[in-house]
Amino acid sequence: MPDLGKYAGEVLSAYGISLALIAVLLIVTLRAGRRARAALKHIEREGSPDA
Amino acid sequence: MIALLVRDLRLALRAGGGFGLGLAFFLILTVLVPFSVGPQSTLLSTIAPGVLWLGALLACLLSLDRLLALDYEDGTLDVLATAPLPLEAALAVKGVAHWITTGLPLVVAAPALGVLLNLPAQGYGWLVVSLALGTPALSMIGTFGAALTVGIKRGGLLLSLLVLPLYVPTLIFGAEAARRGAVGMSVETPLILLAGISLGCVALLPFAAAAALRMTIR
Amino acid sequence: MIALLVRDLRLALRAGGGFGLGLAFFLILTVLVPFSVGPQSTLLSTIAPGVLWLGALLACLLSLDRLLALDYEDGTLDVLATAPLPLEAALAVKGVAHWITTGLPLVVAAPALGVLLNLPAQGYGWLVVSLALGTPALSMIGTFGAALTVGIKRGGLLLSLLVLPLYVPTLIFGAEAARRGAVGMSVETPLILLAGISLGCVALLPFAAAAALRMTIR
Amino acid sequence: MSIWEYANPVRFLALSAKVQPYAWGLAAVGIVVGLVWGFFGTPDDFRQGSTVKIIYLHVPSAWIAINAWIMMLVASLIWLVRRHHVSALAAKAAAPVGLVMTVIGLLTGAIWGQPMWGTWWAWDPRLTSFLILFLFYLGYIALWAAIDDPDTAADLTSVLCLVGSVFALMSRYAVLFWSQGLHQGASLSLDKEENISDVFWLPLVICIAGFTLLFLALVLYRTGTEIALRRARALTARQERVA
Amino acid sequence: MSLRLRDVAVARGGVPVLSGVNLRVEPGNTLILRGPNGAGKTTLLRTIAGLQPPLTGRIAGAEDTVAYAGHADGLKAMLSVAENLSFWARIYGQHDIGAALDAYHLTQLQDRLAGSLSAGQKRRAGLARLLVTGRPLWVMDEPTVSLDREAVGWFADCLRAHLAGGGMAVIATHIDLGLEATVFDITDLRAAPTELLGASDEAFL
Amino acid sequence: MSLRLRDVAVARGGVPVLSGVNLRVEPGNTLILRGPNGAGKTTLLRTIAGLQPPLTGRIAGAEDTVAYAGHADGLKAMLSVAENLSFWARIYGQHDIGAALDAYHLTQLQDRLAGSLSAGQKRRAGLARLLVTGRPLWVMDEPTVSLDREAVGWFADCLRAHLAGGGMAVIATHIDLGLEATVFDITDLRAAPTELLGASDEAFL
Ligand code: HEM
Ligand SMILES: Nc1ncnc2c1ncn2[C@@H]1O[C@H](COP(=O)(O)OP(=O)(O)OP(=O)(O)O)[C@@H](O)[C@H]1O
Ligand SMILES: Nc1ncnc2c1ncn2[C@@H]1O[C@H](COP(=O)(O)OP(=O)(O)OP(=O)(O)O)[C@@H](O)[C@H]1O
Ligand SMILES: [Mg+2]
Ligand SMILES: [Mg+2]
Repeated sequence: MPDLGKYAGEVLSAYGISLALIAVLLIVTLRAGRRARAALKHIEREGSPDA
Repeated sequence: MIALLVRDLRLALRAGGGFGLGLAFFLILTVLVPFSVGPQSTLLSTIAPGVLWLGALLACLLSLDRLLALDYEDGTLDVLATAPLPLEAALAVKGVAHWITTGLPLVVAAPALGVLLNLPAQGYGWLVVSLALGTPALSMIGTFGAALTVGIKRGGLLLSLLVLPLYVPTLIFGAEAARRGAVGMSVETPLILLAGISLGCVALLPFAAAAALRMTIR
Repeated sequence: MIALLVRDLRLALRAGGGFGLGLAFFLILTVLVPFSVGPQSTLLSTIAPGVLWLGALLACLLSLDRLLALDYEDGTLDVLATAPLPLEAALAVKGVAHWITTGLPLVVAAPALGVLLNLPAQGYGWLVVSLALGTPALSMIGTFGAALTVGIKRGGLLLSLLVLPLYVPTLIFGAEAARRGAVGMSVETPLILLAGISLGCVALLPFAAAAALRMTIR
Repeated sequence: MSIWEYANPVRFLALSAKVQPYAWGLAAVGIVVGLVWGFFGTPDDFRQGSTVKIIYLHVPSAWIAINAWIMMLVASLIWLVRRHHVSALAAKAAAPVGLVMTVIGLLTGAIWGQPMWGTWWAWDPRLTSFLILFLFYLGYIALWAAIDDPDTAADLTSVLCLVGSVFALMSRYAVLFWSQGLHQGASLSLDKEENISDVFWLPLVICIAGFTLLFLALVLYRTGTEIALRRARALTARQERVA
Repeated sequence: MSLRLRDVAVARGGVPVLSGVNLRVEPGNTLILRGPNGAGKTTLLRTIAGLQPPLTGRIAGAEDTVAYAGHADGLKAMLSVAENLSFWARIYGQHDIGAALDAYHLTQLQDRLAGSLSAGQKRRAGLARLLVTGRPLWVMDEPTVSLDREAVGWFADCLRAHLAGGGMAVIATHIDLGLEATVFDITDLRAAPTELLGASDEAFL
Repeated sequence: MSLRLRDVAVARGGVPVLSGVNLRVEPGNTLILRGPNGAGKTTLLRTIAGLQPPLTGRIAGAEDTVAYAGHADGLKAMLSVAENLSFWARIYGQHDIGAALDAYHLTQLQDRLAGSLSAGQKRRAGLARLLVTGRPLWVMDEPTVSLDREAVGWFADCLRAHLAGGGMAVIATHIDLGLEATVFDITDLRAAPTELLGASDEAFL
C-alpha cells in the first residue's frame, strides 16, 4: 500500500466509487443479458412466452 | 386503496419513468440557475436554499398536470366516482402516489444538487428536513388544484396559476427554514409551522378535492 | 397557413386564455423568488435579469406540453398530415402561434416584473431586446420537443427533460446579454449570437420537427 | 465482403462472439495493469500530492463519456440513412454505459476538486459542458424508455441525438463564453510542451486503452442483449397472431 | 332491488334536456333507451349512475349497485389487459378476472398493453370490466360500438347470464342488439324550453 | 383516377397484419372493408391515407386525393361547429361550408361549441368535414358510430351524392349501411406469421 498522505480519503473514495459504479454496470448488464437470452431460448424451444 | 396506489406507482414507473422525471426536472432547473444568474459561487451559495426549494416546488407543479387529467380523459374518474371506494380516499391515495413518485425522490436528491450550488455544509441537513416536511403539503395542494381544473382543456397553465398562490405559505416557511439552516440560525419556528401546514393539508384537502372533483365531472 | 394561425390564436384566447396564462405564470414565479431567496434588494437586483430570463423560459416550457398533444388526441394531426399543407409549414405556423401567445406577452410584460425585482434602470431596454430575440428560438425548440414526445402519455415531464438542455445556449446568451445590459457593459456579442441561434432554429427546426412528427403518428 | 454485412443480427452476433473474449480479456488486463501501476507504481505529484492518482479513473471515464456519445451519433446516422437495426440497438446499448462513465467522471472530478480547488463543484466551462452531456444522456435514455414501438423509438432517439449534438456543440461555445475555467487544458496533446510528465503518461494511456476495450466489450454484449429482446418480442408477436 | 326513476328531469350544460322521466327496471330485466342524437340518453345515464344530480324527481335503487360504462373505456394504455381488469376488480373488492377474460375471449390478449389493442378489442376489455365489478345494475352507453358481430354475440351472452343471475341493465343504443328487452323511447320527454325545473339558468329567465 | 392497391402488406407495431391486398376502386364506387375485430381494417385505411408506409406493394391514386376520417373527429372542443368546419375548409383551399352544414342538418347547431355536442352530433360534424375537403377519395373508419337512424340516412345521401359526382369511398364498418357497394373481406388476408415482408422485426426472426 503506497502512502497516500493527507489525501488518502479522497483518493480511496474516488477509486471505491468508480470501481463500484463499474461493478454495478457490469452486474446489471450481465444479469439483464442472461435473463434476456434465457427467455429467448425458452421461447424458441417452447414456443410460448410464459409458463 | 392499495390497488389504486399500486396501479398509480406502476403507471408512473412504466409511462416513461414518472419516477425519474420529476427529479430530472429538478436537476435541470438547478443547472439552469447558474446559466441565468452567472457562475459566481458566493452569489450561488446565498441563493442556493431558495433555489432548491423553488425547484422542488416547480418539479411538483409540472407533474401535477396529469395527476388526474389522464384518468379523466380515459373515463377512469367516472368509474372511480361510482366505485365503492370513497372519492376522498381515492384522491388521498393519488396524492400519496404523487408524493412517492415526485416528492420523495426530490428530498433524496436535494443534497446532491446542493453541491452544484455551493450550499454551505451546515445547510444540507435542514434542507432535507424542510423538504421532507413540506413536500407532502405540495402534493396534496396539487391534488386539490388538479381536481379543480380537471375537465378543462389546456388546463396545465391554469392549474399552475391556481396552485402557485396556494403554495406560497409552504414555500415561505420551507425556504426560510432551509435558509436559516444554511447560515446556522435557529430553524424551529418555521419548521413547526411547516409541519403544521403539511398536517392540515393532508388531513383536510382530500375532502375539498373530492368535493371539487364531484363538481367537475358532473 | 393563415387559417391555422388564426385557429391556434383563437383557441389560445378561448381555452381559458392561453394568452394570459403564460404571463401569469411568469408573474407568479417572479413573485415567488423573493419568498424563496429572501427580500434583500441588492441581492434581488443582482439576480433580476437571470430570474426574469429563467421565468420566461419556464413559462414557455410549461405551455409546450399541449402545443401538439391536444391536436394529436382529437385526431387533428392525422388530418393535417394528409392535408395539402406541408407538415413543415404547419409546424412552423404552430411555433409562431406559440410565440405570439406566449413569447410576445412575456417580452411586453418583462419590464413591469423587472420593477418587482429591482432591476437597475439601464437594464430594461436590453432585457426586452434580449427576450425579443431569444423567445422565438424557445418556441421553435419547444415545437421540436413537442413533436418528439407527442404520442407519449404523460409526455409533459419528458418533454421538459428533453427540451431544457436544448434551451441552454439560448438561455446563456440571453441572460448574459440582459445581465451585461443591467450593469452597463457591452452586449453586442451575446446579442448577435442569440440572434444567430434564433435564426438558425426558426430556419431549420421545422424540418426536424416535421420529420419527428411523421415518425410519431406513423 | 462489405462491412454492412454485419448489420445482419446473426452475422453481427457471430462476429461479436469471436471478438468479445479478446475484448473482455484485454479490457481486464488493461484496467488492472493500468490502475495497479498507476496506484502503486507512480510517485505523488509535487503539488497535488497523492490526488494525481485519481487521474487514472477521471480521464479515461471522461474520454469514454465523450466518445460514447460520438459513437451513438454515428450509429444514429447509420440507422437513419441505412436502417440497420443493429446500429440503432448499438446506440441504445451504449447510452447507459456512457451515462455511467459520465457519472464517474463527474464524481471523481468532484472528489478531486475538493483538495485542489477547495470546492466540490465550480461552474467551469469544461465541468459545465460535462454536466450538460449528462443531461443529454438522461434525456436520450428516457426517450428510449418512453416509446414502446422499437422502430419509432429508434427513429426518434436518432433525431434527438442529431439535433442534440448540434445543440451540445453550441452549448460548449456558449459555456466557454460565459465563464472562465479552473480546469486544466488538454495535456495529452501531441505537442510536448504542456504534456504531463512521462511517469504518469504510460499508465494513463494503458488505462484509457483498458476503458476503451471495456466500453467495446460492454457495448457488444449489451447489443447482443438488445437483439435477444427484439427477437423474443418478434417471436411472441408472431405467435400471438397464429393463435 | 329494482331501479326506479320518478318524475326525473335532467339538465346538461345548465339547460334542461329531459323531464318527466318515469321508469322502473326489475331484477332480471333490461331497459333499452332509444332516442335520436342529442335527445339526452347520455345525460340520463350519467344521472342514473350518480355522476350528476337530477334537476327534479327521485332515483331509487341505483346508488352502490351501479356499474357505469360510458363512451370511454377506463383502460390505461400502459397497463396490460389483465392488469387493467385486476385493478378494477380490486377496487370493487373482487378477485377473479378469469371469467371476465373468458367471456370476451381476451385470454390471448391478456398480456398485451391496452394501448396496443384495436378499437373493438379495447371495447371488449372495457365491457369485461363490468363483469369484475360484481354490481347488479349495469348502465351502458352504446356498448357495442366497434364490436364485430361475433363480439356482439358474446356481449349478449354475458348480458343474459347477468340477467339470469338477477342483474339489471340500462342500455342506450341506436343499434338493434337482438335482445329481449323493454324499449323506452325518450324522444317525447324532451323538456319544453319554458318548463321551470330548477335548472341553473332559470333565475335569469 | 382510380385507387389501386397492388400486393400491399401492412404492419402494426412492427408486426405484419395483412398481406397480399389487391384492390381497386373506380370513380363512383364504394368499397366496404369487413373483417372481425383486430383484422387490420384501421391499419389498412391509415396506410391508404398515407399515414404509414406499406411494408410491400404499391398504392396508386391516393396521394393528394384522400380525405381521412378516423375514430377521432378532429374537432376542437372550444371552437364552434361552424368555426371548426371553416378551418378545415380553408386548410383544403375551400370556402363554402353551407352545403356541409345542410347535409348533416347542423345549421341549428352551427354556433354551439363542438365540445358541448352529444356523441352523435359530434360525429355528424366530423363527417361534415369530409364535404369541405373537396377531395375525391373518402377513407372512413366506422363512420356511423353513435349516429341515429335518421343521421345514417343523411350520411348515405351524402355518400351517394359524392359518388354521383365521381367520388370514391373506402369504408370500414361492422354495421350494414344499406348502401350499394362492393364488399371486401379482409379476414383471409391475415399475414402468415412466417411470411417475410420486410417488417421491422423480421431481421430478428
Ligand atoms: C466534477 C469535476 C470535473 C469534471 C466534470 C471534469 C471533467 C473532465 C473532462 C471532461 C476531461 C476531458 C477528458 C478528455 O478530454 O479526454 C477532464 C480531463 C482532466 N481533468 Fe477533469 N474534471 C473535473 C475535475 C477535475 C479536477 C478537480 C482536476 C484536478 C485538479 C481535474 C483534472 C483533470 C486532468 C488532469 C485532465 C486531463 C486533461 C487532459 O489531458 O486532457 N479534473 N476532466
Ligand atoms: N355542455 C353542454 N352545453 C349545452 N348543451 C349541451 C352540453 N352538452 C350536451 N348538450 C346538449 O344536451 C343534449 C343531450 O346530450 P346527450 O349527450 O345526453 O345526448 P344523447 O342522447 O346521448 O345523444 P347521442 O345519441 O348523440 O349520444 C344534446 O342536445 C346536446 O347538444
Ligand atoms: N401497437 C401495437 N402493437 C402490436 N399490435 C398492435 C398494435 N396496435 C394494433 N395492434 C394489433 O394489430 C391488429 C390490427 O389492428 P387494427 O386496429 O387495424 O384492427 P381493426 O381491423 O381496425 O379492428 P377493429 O374492428 O377492432 O377496429 C390487431 O390485432 C391489434 O391487436
Ligand atoms: Mg350519447
Ligand atoms: Mg379499427
